[in-house]
Formats: sequence, structure tokens, C-alpha cells
Amino acid sequence: MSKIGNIPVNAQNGKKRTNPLAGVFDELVQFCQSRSMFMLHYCTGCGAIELPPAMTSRFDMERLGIQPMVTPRQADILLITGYVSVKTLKRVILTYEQMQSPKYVIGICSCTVNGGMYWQSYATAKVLNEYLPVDVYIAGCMPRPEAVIEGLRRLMGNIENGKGIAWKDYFQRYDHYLGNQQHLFGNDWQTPTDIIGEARHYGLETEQTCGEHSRILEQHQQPLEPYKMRIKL
Amino acid sequence: MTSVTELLAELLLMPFIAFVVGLAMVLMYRKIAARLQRRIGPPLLQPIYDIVKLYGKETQISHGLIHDIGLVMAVGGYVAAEIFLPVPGMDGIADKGGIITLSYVLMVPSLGLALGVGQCANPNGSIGISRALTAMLAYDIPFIIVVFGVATHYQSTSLVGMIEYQQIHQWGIFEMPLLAVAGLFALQGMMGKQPFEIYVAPAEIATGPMVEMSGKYMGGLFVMQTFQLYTAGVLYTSLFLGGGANWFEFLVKIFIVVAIPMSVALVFPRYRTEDMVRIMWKWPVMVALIGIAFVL
Amino acid sequence: MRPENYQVVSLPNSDEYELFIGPNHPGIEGNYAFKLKLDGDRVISGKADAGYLHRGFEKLMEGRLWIQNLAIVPRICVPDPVPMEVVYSLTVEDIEKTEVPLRAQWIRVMQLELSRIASHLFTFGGHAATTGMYTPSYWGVADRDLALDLFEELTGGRVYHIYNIPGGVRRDIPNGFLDRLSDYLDYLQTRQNDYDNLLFTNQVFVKRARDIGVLNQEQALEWGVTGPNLRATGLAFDVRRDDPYLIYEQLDFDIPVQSAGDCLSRILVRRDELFQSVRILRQIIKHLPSVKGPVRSPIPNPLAWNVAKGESYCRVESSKGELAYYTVSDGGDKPYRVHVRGASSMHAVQVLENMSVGQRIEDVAQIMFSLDACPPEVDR
Amino acid sequence: MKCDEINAWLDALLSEINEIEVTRKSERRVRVDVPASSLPALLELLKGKASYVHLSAISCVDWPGDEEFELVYHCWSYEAKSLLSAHTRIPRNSAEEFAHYVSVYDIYKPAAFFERDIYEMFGVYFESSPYMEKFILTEWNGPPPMRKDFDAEAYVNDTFNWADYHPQWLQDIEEEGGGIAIRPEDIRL
Repeated sequence: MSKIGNIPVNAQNGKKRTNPLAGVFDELVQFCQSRSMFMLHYCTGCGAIELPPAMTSRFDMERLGIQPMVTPRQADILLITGYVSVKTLKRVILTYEQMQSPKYVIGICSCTVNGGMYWQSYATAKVLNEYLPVDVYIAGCMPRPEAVIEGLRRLMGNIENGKGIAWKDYFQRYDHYLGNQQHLFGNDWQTPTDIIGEARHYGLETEQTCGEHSRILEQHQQPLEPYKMRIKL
Repeated sequence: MTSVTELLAELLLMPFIAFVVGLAMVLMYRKIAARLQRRIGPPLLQPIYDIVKLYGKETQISHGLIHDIGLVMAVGGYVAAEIFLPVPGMDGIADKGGIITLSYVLMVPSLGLALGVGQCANPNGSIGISRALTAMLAYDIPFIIVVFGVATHYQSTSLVGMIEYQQIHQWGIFEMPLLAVAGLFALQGMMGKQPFEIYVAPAEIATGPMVEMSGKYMGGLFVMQTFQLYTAGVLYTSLFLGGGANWFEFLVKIFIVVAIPMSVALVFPRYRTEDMVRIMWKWPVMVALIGIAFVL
Repeated sequence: MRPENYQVVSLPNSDEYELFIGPNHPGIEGNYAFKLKLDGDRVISGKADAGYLHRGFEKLMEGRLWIQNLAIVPRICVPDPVPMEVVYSLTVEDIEKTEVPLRAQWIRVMQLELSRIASHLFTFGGHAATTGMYTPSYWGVADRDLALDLFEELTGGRVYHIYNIPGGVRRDIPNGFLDRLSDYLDYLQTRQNDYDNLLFTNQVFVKRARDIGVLNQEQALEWGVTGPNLRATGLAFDVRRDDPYLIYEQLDFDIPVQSAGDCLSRILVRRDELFQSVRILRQIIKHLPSVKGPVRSPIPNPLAWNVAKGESYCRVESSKGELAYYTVSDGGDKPYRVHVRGASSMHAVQVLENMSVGQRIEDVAQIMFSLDACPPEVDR
Repeated sequence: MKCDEINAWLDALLSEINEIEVTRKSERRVRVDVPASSLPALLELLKGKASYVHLSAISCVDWPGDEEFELVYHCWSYEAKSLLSAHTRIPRNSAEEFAHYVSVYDIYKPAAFFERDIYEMFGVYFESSPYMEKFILTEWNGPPPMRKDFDAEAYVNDTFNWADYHPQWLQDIEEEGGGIAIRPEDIRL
């Protein structure tokens, strides 16, 4: 596992807090997190067609502090707008693992809940929270912009109350998620992110972080080299 | 002769003021955009929320030492620029530096960003930064010509001296209208707004330099943006609008100055890189040279 | 595709690098990927990568009843769903030899044109956003939303309206609907000036879009380009006029044509088409009250409806181009085979791959949006 | 009338090819049944001499009962304003080994997309088609899914899990004898 820990992670959680104002500061950060949400600009399915109305003039999500961001590094929220085909699901998981915690997943449309109208389809994954920890589901086919905003507001409330912690579940029960991913993608599935290393770093490792599935991962894992750019002189 | 403690206080206070005013400018930009796009826009404290949130992220991915240093240079360059910009009641070291120093200091952020982004090894970032440097090259030519003309006209390279001159005589914009117009072009390029927003370009290169930035690095860029807007506004005000006799006048002037490029930005697409260079080296340079001819 | 772009650019390997546009990228339309091989910022080759939206529609349809399929066909093209319903109904009617009542045909055309307006408004914003101008996308989506409101009133669904069924439409139009439609058209025409000033005659935009992604008529025919993209090359072909369906023969409308075949002429064709749709809708508002009669012909119990044996190939003009369904029935209660010829299946794959060669990286996104490619139609 | 001329010419042209069966379905729709061996020649004649320059689509239909694939080439003529559907049948193999046919890419460029699609979905290999590789189904390892003998429902039940949703209110209703008691197949007439 340690071979792929090329990207250093500087977490603040590991340190012991001695500052008496730490609690106040945490609350301030939580409040700001709930008021400023950058959502990833990734349209995974047909529900994405209701995001432009929700973002633009008529419903204007920016008045709630929600704005689209371009790369996973910058974003807080991953909106899964509709069915995820197996091919997309791989990219979604890669994207999710590249995002910076705290990160949140919202499943929009019925298809993310239980397959929706594509329950017969051989190409779409059915239950999203088997593969990723989902904070909020917004059901409907497709949910209206009002419903999308309502779901986002609920997420904002959760974050403000300190309940938006589904991302920790991904570290705590990584073996479970990895097992489901391997069931779908085959045993040689791997991502360039060192989840177990990060979990240790954050102090979020539990007995369910590693297990039989992560052992399979270790067997198949190719050591990843950081990508170097060649500079032409 | 100001005492050392007073000077130190000014050096601390001036960047802080710049940050606060810059935040208000960011908010103003987003509000103008919202109004033009027929919507409400963000709440009043939105820029602060964004920055606090970004600094409060749990994961902070760094791409090595150079990445960190580059970001520090980018923000620090602007912080250093702020103390060369006189504001009402505070001159900082503006009378010692003058505008030549300032125009050198203003290049540091772009170079720092180039260093930091180059470390990310993301092709989008590299393309973005090469475009940013090209853009800098493009707007610096008219900018330098304008600065040269202005300095010739006022017979001074000190911003403090220029402001004093303008407050006694007349605003620079009335004495050198052509240079002021060329300066507006350079200002648009300096602020990186459409039609010269070539290096962010989300649809082309996924926000270019910011593509790998996350957490506090992204927050650093947001802070940099506030300084950038403030610097552009104050510089133009000092050169052409006579600075500010008091804070109210000063703030009104810099907000108006910044609002013009912002409003223009919202109704234009961006040029291609070579078009930007061509246009920057053609019209503003031509106008500025004619302006200089009048000044000389 | 300018002629010089056909030449293979030979460059040493070390200068080339790969860049992914998509699937998670604001410069890509929907969930789609485009892999570029670049030298500097010049594209050496592009490779489309589809399948992110693949749901296996054609297989799904084989497993569902004829009437159930109506619920899933609009999902094939999300921004412009009405042509999907209509063309599926047309194939079933063609196989069954069902006569569609005249009033239903008028109502269908009304929906088709309204859907075209909504889709084009969406495209303008997308195209402008790839060049860095975001205001038209805010305006366009907000104006499109008003069309969706009309759809909601007519059908009960904002985006997917499952309103057309084989044999007609589900129910008649609500009282006063035509007045509200007329108001909306008036509003759109008042906005025409704003859009023209902001986007279509904006000098920077014109400079940005002119002579980019040039597709001449010969190449367009060779690569099977259809719809507005073909009309932008100068060929006045429109399925509505040349292979008429429903009541398009009775309507009076022009086919806007541009000759340059670049990004600018493609968006201008769409702009003109939008106002032609307004013109068609005005005629419908005038004529529809005088067309009396039922809005659907009786069909057997839809849950046990064995459509006659046969096959049919029907096409309509969607906002993206020529949209066709090939439906085969073996006399059972489910389709034996439905093949969807997505309108942008050519544009998003082969045409885009060919056109991107030799272009600059800043124009790739613009070319894709100017072709108005709709990835779900490719993936199905 | 120009259209009529071209149509008459077309009829003469089609009579040149052996074992061809022309059905005129309506004013603008022509169905042609042609043996697999002479289809490329037919398409070449259509494009070169009868102005059918636009290949609208290639559809494939699986007929496992006849052990055959039916390929339908839909060509459109901008001048004659008529759509010609050329039907041909090729032998069908098992899913493991591909059926083979020739590509018409050298006649119609758009064919490449449709041929690749059929290759993925049905497992028909088109000789000399430029892109005979996975495109949409790159992550798919099973048999070609559009074949009739691939049972999607069984595959789905094997591969995917379902979310359990049996809330208290539904259980209450079921205790009273309600709930989802009538399945769709029970109400089929």
C-alpha cells in the first residue's frame, strides 16, 4: 500500500488541539462549509438537464452559495445526476477519491436509488450507496429544480449540524465499498488514490477499513509512479 | 518624517485594507454578474465564506515544496505591491518605491503562479500558465508605455507625487485622455477578465492554473484575486483619477474603476491567445503612443 | 476542416502529449470524452470516447410492451425529447396503419416546434459559454424554462412529457393554452434584439467563431452530416420539407441556410431556425382552433396490444438533425427490434474527430458545441 | 418531373442486379431485398449512379430462428427524395465466434459508426471496416448484448444488488391484505 503514497497528505486532524477557541473555530468552519458549496461540474446522466435551470437565472443557486466548480480538486459536492453506467461509475469513483474531504455525494433521480426505470439494463449500476457513501438522495424522474435545491438545503443543514459525515464512512468501511466495486469491475480494480493510507492519516481507520477485499487489492496493485512532465528545452 | 512604529503599522494595515476592499470588489463582481444575468446573486459575506471554507478543508494536497513557494510568491507579490500603493492618509513606502518598482513587483505573482502550477504536472495547468505569461507579456507593453507617458507628464515616478500633482492641478484623465484609454485596456488585461480572460478558460483548459489547486491553495488564489482587483483599481485611480482626498472619495473611485472592466467582461467572450496579443499590441499601444506624443 | 488540415502533421514524438477533454470537463457536452493528442496547443488527432451514458435502450425496449416504451424513449435525447416520442409513435402507426386524427397531428407539430425552440435556446448558451461568455447561457436557460412551463401545463412533465402515444396524443390542449403560447412567442420576439446584440452580432464572438471548424458541403455529405449543421454548409435540406411527415406540408416556413459552414454559420442557422419555429407556431395558433375532432384514434387495450407484423423506418427533423427509428414487429406485444439512429451519432463521433484535427485547443470545445452533439443519442 | 425520371432510372438500374426484389412501399419509401453477395455492388450503383449519397443508418436485426442476421441499409437521395432500404441476410454464428460480412466504408463513410455499433452489439465482424474495436462497451466483457439469446434480466439479477425498501407503512398495508398485490402480468387480457 505504501508504494502509492506519492501524494503527501497534510491533515490537520491528527494534531491534538490545545487551543480553547478550537471549538468556536470548528463551528465557524462548519458554518462556512454549509454556506459555500462548490459542486463538481460533472453531468453523469439525464438529471443534469435540470441543473442549468437550478443554477441560472430562474432558481439561482448562487444565492445559497452554491456554485459549479470545474475540477474534482476544487469541489465539495459530487452530484450524481441520474443513472450511472458501469463505465461512468469507474470515473465517478476516481473523481470522488480525488476530491478533498470533507466531501459530499448527492444522488439525484430515482435511478441512483434503486436503478429506476433502467432496472433491466445490463449497463447501469443500480444502488449508488453500495459504491460510494451518499449524503442525500433526491428522488424523482427527474426532480424539479426546486427539489434539487431542497435537497441541497437539507445537505447544508446537515453540514451545519455536523451530520454531514458520510465521507468518513468511506474511510471507515472502505473494505465494504471496495468489495462492491470489485464485484462489479473485477478483481484487478484499483484507483491511484491510497485510501487506506489516508484513513490512517486521519485516524479514521477501523477494523472494517482493511479486510479480504483490500487484500485482493494489494495483490493486484501496480505501483503507481507520479506523472512527470517533460520540459522541452 | 514618520516614525518606525507608524510605518510598521501602515505596512500591516495596508494589505489588510486591500484584502477587505478586495473582498467587497469580488462581491461586487458577482453581484454585477447576477444583475446582468437577471438573478439575485450571492449573499453579502459569500467571498469570506468561500475563503474560510477553503482554508478549513481537511485534506490539503500539496504537490511539493515548489508548489507551496509558488503560491506564497503569488500572494506575497501582491501583498508587497499593496504597500507601494498610497491610500488616503497612508503612504507606506510608496514615496520610496515609485511606480517602476511597482510594475516589477506586479510581475512576481504571475511568475510565482507559474512556478507553483508547473509543479502540479497537469497539462491543463501548464497550458494555462503559458497563456497567463503570454497575457502578461501582452498587457505589459501598453501598461509600460502608459506608465512611461504618465511619469513623463508628471515629471515624477512616485505615485505620491503624481497624486499630489493631480490634486493641485487637474486629474490625469483630463490631461492625458488617450493614455487613460490605453490604460483601461491594460487594466482589463491585468484583471484577467473577458475578452482577455485567456488563462482561466474553463471550457478549454479547465480553469488552467487553478486546475490542481485545492483547499488552502485554492483559498490562496481567491485571496490573490481580491488583491489583484484592489491593485488594479488603486493603480488606475492614482495614475489618472487623482487618488483620493478622503476615504469616501477614494473608495468610490476605485469601485467605479473596477466596475467598468467587470461590466465589460460580462458581455464579451474571450479572445484567442494570439488575437489578444495582436489586439493588445495594436490598439492600446497605438493609442498610448499617440498619447505620449501629446505629452512630450 | 480546412484543406490544409488533411495533411498529416509529422512531428517528433517528444513534443506530443495527450489531453483528456471529458468526461468531467466543462468544455464537453454531457457525459462524453474526447481524447486529444496535442503538439503545443495544436490538435494532432482526436478520439471520441462514448459509452458513459449507455443504458442499452434498444435491449430495454425489446423487454417492454409497446406502450411502456413510450416512457423511456424521451430519455434518449434529454434536451430535445419530443421528436423521440413522435418518431416512435410514427413507426408504430406506420406498422399498424393507424390513421392519426388531424387535430392530433397539429398538436404534435406544435410540441415539436416548441421543443426545437427550447433545445436551440439551450444550445446558444452552451456555445457562448465555451467561448467564455456566460450571460447568454443564463438568459437562454431562463427563457427555455418558460417553454418548459408551457410543456408542463400541456403534458404534466417539465422535461419528459410522454404525451404522444401511437394513434395521437394523450389529451387535448388545456383551455387558454394557445393564448399563453402566443404570449411566450411575443416575449421571445422581444428578446430577439437582446440576443442579437449580445451574441450573434457581438464582434468578439464573431471573430472567435468565424472560420473555425469549417465543414464544406462536400465533406458534410460525405460524412453524413444532417440537420442545421448540413444547412450551414449551404444545402437547403430539411426532413420537414423534403420528406414531410405529419402536417408540415400545409405549413409555410423557410429553411434558413448559411454558406460558410463554420461555427458562426451553424449558430446563425439555429438562430434563424428558432424564429422559423416561432413562425410555424403562430400558424398553428391560428389554425388549431378550426381543426376539430378527436385527438387520438382508438387503440386496443395497450397492455395486450399485439402490433401487426411488419417493419418501418421513420425519420423526423429534430433540433440536432435527422432522427430515425427502425422498428420491427413480429406480431408480439413487444417490439422485436428498435434501432435508434440518433441525430448526433455522426456529428459527435466521426465528424468531430475529423474536424478537430489541426485545430487549436481553444476551439475544440466550441466546435463540439457548435455541432450541437448530444452524447446520449450516441450511446443510447 | 425530375423525381420520376430518377425513379424510373432506378428501376432500370435495379433490374441489372440478379435476385433482387423491389417493393415500393409508398411514394418515398422503397424496400429492396438483395442477397448478401450483391449488396455492396448495389450500394455502389445507388451512390454512384442514382444519387443515393446519404447513408441514413445501418440496422441489424437478429433472427435466431432462421440462424440469420438481417442487415438493413437505409439510403436517402437528396435529389429523388426517396429512401431506399436494402435488406440482406447473413448467416448467424454463435456468440463466441463473430459473424462476418464486408464493410461498405469505402462507399459510405458514415458506415464506420454503424458497423462498429453492430460489431459491439451483435458481434458481426465487418471486413476492412476501419474501427473494429470496442467503443461504447469498453468495460463490457460479456457476449454481444443485443443478441436475442442474451438475457439481460437474468444478467442483471445475477450481477447487481437491489436496495431493500420495505418500510413500516407498506408492511402495515400488507398485513391488512393490501400492498402490491396485483402484478402486471395478472391484469394482462
